[in-house]
Amino acid sequence: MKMVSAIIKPFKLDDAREALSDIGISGITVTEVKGFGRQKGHSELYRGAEYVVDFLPKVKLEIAVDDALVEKVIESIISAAATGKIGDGKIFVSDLEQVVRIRTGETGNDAL
Amino acid sequence: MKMVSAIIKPFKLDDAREALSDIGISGITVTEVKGFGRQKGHSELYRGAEYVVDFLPKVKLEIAVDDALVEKVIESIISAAATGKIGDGKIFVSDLEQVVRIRTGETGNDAL
Amino acid sequence: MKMVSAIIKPFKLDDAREALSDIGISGITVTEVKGFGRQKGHSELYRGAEYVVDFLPKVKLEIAVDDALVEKVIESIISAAATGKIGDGKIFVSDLEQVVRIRTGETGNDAL
Amino acid sequence: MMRYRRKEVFLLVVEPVKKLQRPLKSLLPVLTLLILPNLAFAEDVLSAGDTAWMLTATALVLLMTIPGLSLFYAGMVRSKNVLSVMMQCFAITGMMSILWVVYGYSLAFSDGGSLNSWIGGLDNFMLLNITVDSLSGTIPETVFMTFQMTFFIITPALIVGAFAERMKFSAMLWFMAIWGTIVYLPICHWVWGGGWLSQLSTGPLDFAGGTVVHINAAVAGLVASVMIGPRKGYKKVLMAPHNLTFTLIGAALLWVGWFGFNAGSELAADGTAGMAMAVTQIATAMAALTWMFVEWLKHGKPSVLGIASGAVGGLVAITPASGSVGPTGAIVIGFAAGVGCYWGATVLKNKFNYDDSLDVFGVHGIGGIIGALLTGVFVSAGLGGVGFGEGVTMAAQLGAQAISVIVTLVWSGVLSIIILKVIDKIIGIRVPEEEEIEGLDITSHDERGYSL
Amino acid sequence: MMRYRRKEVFLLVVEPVKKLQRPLKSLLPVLTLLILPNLAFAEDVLSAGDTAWMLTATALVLLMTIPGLSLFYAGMVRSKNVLSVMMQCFAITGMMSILWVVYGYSLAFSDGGSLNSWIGGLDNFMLLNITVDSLSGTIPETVFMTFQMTFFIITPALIVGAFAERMKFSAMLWFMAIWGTIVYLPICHWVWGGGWLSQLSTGPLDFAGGTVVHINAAVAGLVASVMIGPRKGYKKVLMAPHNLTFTLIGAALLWVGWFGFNAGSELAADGTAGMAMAVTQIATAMAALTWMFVEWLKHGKPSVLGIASGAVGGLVAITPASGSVGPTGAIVIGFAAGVGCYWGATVLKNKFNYDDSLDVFGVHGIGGIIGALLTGVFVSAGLGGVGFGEGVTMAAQLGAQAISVIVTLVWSGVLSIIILKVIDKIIGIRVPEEEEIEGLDITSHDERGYSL
Amino acid sequence: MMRYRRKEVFLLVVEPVKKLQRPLKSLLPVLTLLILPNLAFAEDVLSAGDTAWMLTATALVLLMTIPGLSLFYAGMVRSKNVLSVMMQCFAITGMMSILWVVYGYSLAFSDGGSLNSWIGGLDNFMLLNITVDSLSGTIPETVFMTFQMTFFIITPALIVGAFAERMKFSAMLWFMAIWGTIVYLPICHWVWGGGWLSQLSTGPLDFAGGTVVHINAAVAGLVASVMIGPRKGYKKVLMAPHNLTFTLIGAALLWVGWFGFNAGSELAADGTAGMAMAVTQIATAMAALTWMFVEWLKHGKPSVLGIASGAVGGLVAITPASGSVGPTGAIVIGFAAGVGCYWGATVLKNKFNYDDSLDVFGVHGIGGIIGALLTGVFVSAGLGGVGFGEGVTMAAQLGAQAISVIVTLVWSGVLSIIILKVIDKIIGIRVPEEEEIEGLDITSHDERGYSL
Ligand SMILES: Nc1ncnc2c1ncn2[C@@H]1O[C@H](COP(=O)(O)OP(=O)(O)O)[C@@H](O)[C@H]1O
Ligand SMILES: Nc1ncnc2c1ncn2[C@@H]1O[C@H](COP(=O)(O)OP(=O)(O)O)[C@@H](O)[C@H]1O
Ligand SMILES: Nc1ncnc2c1ncn2[C@@H]1O[C@H](COP(=O)(O)OP(=O)(O)O)[C@@H](O)[C@H]1O
Repeated sequence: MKMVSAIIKPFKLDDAREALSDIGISGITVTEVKGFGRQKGHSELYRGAEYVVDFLPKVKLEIAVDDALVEKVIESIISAAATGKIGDGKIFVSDLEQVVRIRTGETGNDAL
Repeated sequence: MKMVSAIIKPFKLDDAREALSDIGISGITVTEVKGFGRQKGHSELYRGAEYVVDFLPKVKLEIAVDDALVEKVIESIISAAATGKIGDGKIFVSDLEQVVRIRTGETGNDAL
Repeated sequence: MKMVSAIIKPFKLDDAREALSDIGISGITVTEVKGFGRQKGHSELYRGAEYVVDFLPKVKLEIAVDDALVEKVIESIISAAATGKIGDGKIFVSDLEQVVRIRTGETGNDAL
Repeated sequence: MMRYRRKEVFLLVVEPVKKLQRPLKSLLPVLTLLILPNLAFAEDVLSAGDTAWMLTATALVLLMTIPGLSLFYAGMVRSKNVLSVMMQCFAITGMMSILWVVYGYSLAFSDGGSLNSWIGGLDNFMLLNITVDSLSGTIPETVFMTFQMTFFIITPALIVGAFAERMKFSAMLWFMAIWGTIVYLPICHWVWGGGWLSQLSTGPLDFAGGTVVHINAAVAGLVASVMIGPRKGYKKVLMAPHNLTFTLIGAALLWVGWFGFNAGSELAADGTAGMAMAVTQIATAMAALTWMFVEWLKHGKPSVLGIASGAVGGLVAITPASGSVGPTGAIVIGFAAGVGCYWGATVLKNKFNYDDSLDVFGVHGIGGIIGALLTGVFVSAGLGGVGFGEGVTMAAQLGAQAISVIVTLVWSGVLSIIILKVIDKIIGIRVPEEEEIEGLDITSHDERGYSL
Repeated sequence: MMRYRRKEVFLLVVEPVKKLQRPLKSLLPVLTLLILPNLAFAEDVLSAGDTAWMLTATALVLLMTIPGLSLFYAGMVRSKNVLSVMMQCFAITGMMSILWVVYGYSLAFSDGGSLNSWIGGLDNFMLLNITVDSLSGTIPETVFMTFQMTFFIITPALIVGAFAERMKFSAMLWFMAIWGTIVYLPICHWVWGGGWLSQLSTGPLDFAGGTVVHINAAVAGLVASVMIGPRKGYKKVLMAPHNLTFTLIGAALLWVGWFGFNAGSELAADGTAGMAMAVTQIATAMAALTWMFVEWLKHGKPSVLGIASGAVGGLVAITPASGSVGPTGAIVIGFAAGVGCYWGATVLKNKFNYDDSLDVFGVHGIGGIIGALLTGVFVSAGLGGVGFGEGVTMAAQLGAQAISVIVTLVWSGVLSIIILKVIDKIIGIRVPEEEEIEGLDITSHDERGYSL
Repeated sequence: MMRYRRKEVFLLVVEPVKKLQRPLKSLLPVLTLLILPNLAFAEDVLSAGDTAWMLTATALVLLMTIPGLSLFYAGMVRSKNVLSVMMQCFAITGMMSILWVVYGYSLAFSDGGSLNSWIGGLDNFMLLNITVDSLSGTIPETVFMTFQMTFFIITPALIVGAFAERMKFSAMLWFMAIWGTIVYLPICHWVWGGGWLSQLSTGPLDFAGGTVVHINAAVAGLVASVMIGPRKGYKKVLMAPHNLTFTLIGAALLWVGWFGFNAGSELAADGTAGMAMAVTQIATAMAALTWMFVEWLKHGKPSVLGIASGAVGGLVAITPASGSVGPTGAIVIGFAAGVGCYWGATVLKNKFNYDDSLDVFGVHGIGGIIGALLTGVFVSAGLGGVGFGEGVTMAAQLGAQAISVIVTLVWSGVLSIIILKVIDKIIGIRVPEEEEIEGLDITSHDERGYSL
């Protein structure tokens, strides 16, 4: 099994989730994160003091999937979350050795 | 070493932490996350507009442990966090290549 | 490629980011987390009821890097984030199988 | 309410006698002879009691806009736009105050000479001729002027809710300045400043501003929300209120401040002010409960947003009625407002599919119309009100109420369309799509609401 | 405070003279002869000054409940229940207002005929017989009625804190409606409406509602918290206030609004009102500081929750005393309240192990009892108060105070138990466990407090 | 404003006549002969109307500090320090109230005998000799005393903003207690209590406290911010306001409450109070707009923090002028304050590089100085003001204004340095570095602001 982590723009979350549903993914864990990258942040101005805020709000999706599904998941995330503008984000894939469903104790693909 | 990540229900956090203490785990990193899964969300109603909110608040525990401890950690999380109701969450295990304690520079098991 | 995750003290975030910039790292994803560890939490007092709050605010940095850079990244995080006091945090390194840039579909080191 | 500053000799004679009656009621038979020769030349006399109340009432109406309305609205938008609505309310407060000083008060309340049926004059341009000693009835004219100013502030501020989360800040300022000038000032003059509506044989009753303030603002809001178009993602993405604690506190402050609005419109601390406060409390309570129970019945749960909206609906509906009706009228008006505004915000809007973000029309428009019409019913002495004017029937009064409603709807509606069209041509009324997505706080004001 | 509407001829004669004295004090020797014949037949005369103050005071007391108390309480619960407590305060405001109009005012303040020692009558059912011109003393009866209504609102709202985070919303409404009717209205009538407590040879002093409002609510809260049982996880999981900024702002608004509560209870803008405001300020300041320093001494740090709680305790304790004591009394009462309420909220509760979520009994019960008793001491002229009644000793007065405390404790305590038992039988008083865990905002109201 | 309690026979005679004029204006010619013999022996007479207003004004000024200023400041600090500033404001409210009762009022307003040019006496120590019936002009002395108390509260509370996020709580309390005693009380006595400044041949005009309150606090704040040193990370790390919604609501409550501050300083509900309210509204609106537009021009976007700061700057600047100038003066003063305070907060501070965390000097200092000086100009009858005193030229008046400004700057500045030095020696004025990093909420008060 693999863990696919995607950092995307917050307002694309709904689209991404729908796209993943469409390919049969029902489990996702979402985290609000801040991203530093090529995309420039905004500046905030408080009584003449200008702060360049270079972190940007992003969301991270984590999806544990069977190896066979990784490519489909990546594609569907890209199709949903890409705007073509800088800052669209990244997808990271890493190996998962074990998955357990807490409720039942099931493991492996059954637990997804 | 392994990284054990567990997504559990927020009100089980204290129980889980205690259970982990009991087996000698002293370091945990906790993140507030939102989960999509089989468990259905609630609906919110604002001036006649009903929104089905299908993300649910969850917490993610990340515990870096020596390989030998992985099973015990999984068991103790299950025992603490399982309610038997849908949405209890998952445990993910992946490999950790390296751990460093920032304060001392110690690495590997010493750093845990 | 590797994923370097560092749990550090929040007020060290700026220093760490600058240190990473200095060695050419431009992409970082930051998450606010709570840490349990050796460092003791504070106590809060509400109408005579004292709560020992043993989670502490920390930030997690995630940096995907080429294998060759891992050591430099670890060093620069240590140099920026270490205060020598308990609770400085940990660095975890794990393997990344794949990285994709959503905007362009580039993969691997090109995507970083 | 008689807001027209009394200038005729007749009133000058009658007024002091009326006021004198209070401390001197029982002295009158004895003293009348002594007093009368003097009174014939007397000016209005200041009442410290009335002045005390009107100073307070003015502060209370300001409390309605900032912080009340700001919080009420701020809580309902998404967190990325929270500052933008508060900023709009605050900037409107500043701008309308200055316009009022420069020409607003004069055009609304000074004598317009031959044009007086339509608009006031420029005698009080820059508040000229208003001194520390000027009186308006029994209170200093400065107090009357400032009290009325707070109405000129809150009316445009109400409109903000209709186009929240997408209007350009500069366009908003231009719109409010122009709308205030060519829509509000004339209507205010017609109803309270001695203009044509107040001179009809059966004059419409609008004690504290059901038409001038609420219907007026609501139509402008409706027009603006339609012309600007719905928010991006409307009906597709979650646009839940980001902070209902603010909305409830805002509603609470509106409720408290509204005592100044309604009971203050009597311009005196007397029995009518007392009854105005009582019926305001009653109608508001009733409307809040009604919305709550209707929602509970229809959706299974009572909600904070519902009860707060109901309260505001009740406040709106009792506004025109507050000097004319009694407790029974207040209960019925509150009930009707609860049902009506609920319908306005949940059914009507969905049927016509406009995006009146915070239901300005659903609450202030529907509530205002219900209140204006029912005033014509419950003013009846038989129903506990103060009674119709000499020789006026309920039908005639209802007709007058309907006229004032329709006039306001048309005048405000048509002119709002024109103003917005012009502004849109020249500078555009809507922010670019990316700015709407990122949120107006950062893009229009370089600030964020919260960094908790 | 004399809240009983004066109807006897004697008073009708005296009152106008008293009021006339103000503007005419120095005229009196000269004019008395001229005036007296008229006065013999005179009715009460409206004072614009008194009316101005009472309109304001009414607004201030409403400010205490919404937004004040709502914020104070809202900040102390966990974030998943923030809306539920605010909703409860708001719904109570609506419901009690209507009950007051329908029968509350009448049962509390109208003449109960042969039953008058126990309860008022139905002359003012639906506010019948109250017109724009009705007076109560020197103010419109509508104002008196609305002012008293705000007391009928805040008293049940105070109870909410005791069972916060676990009571069923519907059961809460039923409880408040019944409790208000069979507990509050009689006690209010006994103390302020001419009932038996006010007719004792040595009547208990309760200027602004130490017993009627605070002890009354506190006992009901204590009973409810015990009968409903502790919150799930009580004393095991962290139940820290989720937003102390709200709690402090709520306390601040309570403080400001309490001027209307206490100084308004004089029903006039005079020296007694002035002194009531002064001692309110003094006692509150003293109690806030005292709690702060006690906590600092005992726990090493002064806290926001502590100083805010102390302030509220001081406000409670000075309430019954505010028309009777002087600055010295206020300082001592404030000090005693600071210490006493601290003990009530931190020691007493833990000893008996009930879960009075927001310390309604610890603050309002203990504070109310301290205030009621010390009023009997510091009313003494020797201690700066206005002095005991003709022939009354301190012991006698203390006895009267104790009687009123005990009567309230017993009456409210026993009836609260019965009411809750009945409601629990019929619809249940507590939400199901899963709803409590998920939080009442979502489960009872389908809403979330914040989406920041 | 004449705050000095009138005790001379002359005033005792004149005052009642003036007040009597209101209800009896037209009776006077007839009645004068009858009245005069009595008046010669008359005392002050209570006016219910004036009292009603002053009770309200007192509540409004308390509203300024808690919750107004607390929220205004709280929103501007970082979230880890939000409780600490609110706690400071609240604790100051408690402490200054008690000090005022014990000796403050007496030293400021009672007769100091041979020392009266410098300081009052101890006749009212512990409020001795103030009873329910004591009058101060036409209002109860208790009301005058409490009204003045709220000024003694807000002045030190303003200082808090200058050293926010780093001062030790205990040191803060000591500083405020001593500063209030040796800095505020004398200046207050000099200006309002009959001291030397008020006895100059051309007395400085300070209607509501531009020098006594604002400049005074601002200098102390400036001194404190310099002596304590900048916050750790100042100008390097992001110190953005953590909750601008609070700041805006705080500014709104300050605005509303300031009506009590300025119009209340007339101590009566009359034409001057009315004009004071009007010019307050006008200057504030103008200053808010001015800051907004200046920022818009210079930085491309108008901001919430900017408009709120501008409003407060306008409120400060109109304070000394509010009883003397007319609408034109208000507009100019508002404009000057908008520009000046903007410059103070954004340019001046950066030039001298001190860390006045929340710009107490930039807003209250600069605004106060602008207001004090321009009062000397716009009091001119030709410019719409009430006119200069008999034989006073604009130059002379400006001189007097300058003197009062300089005296305040020097007195407050020098003494603040000394007080802080002493406290620093004995207990230290700054928290340890780790506590500053972790935040004062947890480290000084064992609490957290939010757990959302
Ligand atoms: N090397 C990296 N490691 C971890 N996260 C990264 C890395 N590079 C980028 N990111 C994340 O991806 C987001 C988008 O990256 P950015 O460089 O701004 O644009 P793009 O994805 O178009 O290349 C960043 O805000 C950050 O959260
Ligand atoms: N494939 C997955 N990848 C990542 N997280 C998942 C996945 N499936 C479930 N989760 C997480 O686990 C939580 C619980 O899953 P759910 O399907 O609701 O119930 P259960 O754990 O009982 O099967 C979800 O809310 C989500 O956060
Ligand atoms: N085994 C672990 N797994 C995951 N996170 C850990 C682990 N041990 C420590 N941490 C994280 O590192 C932080 C610092 O650890 P702590 O033991 O307090 O101090 P130190 O880093 O100096 O050893 C913790 O707050 C926690 O977030």
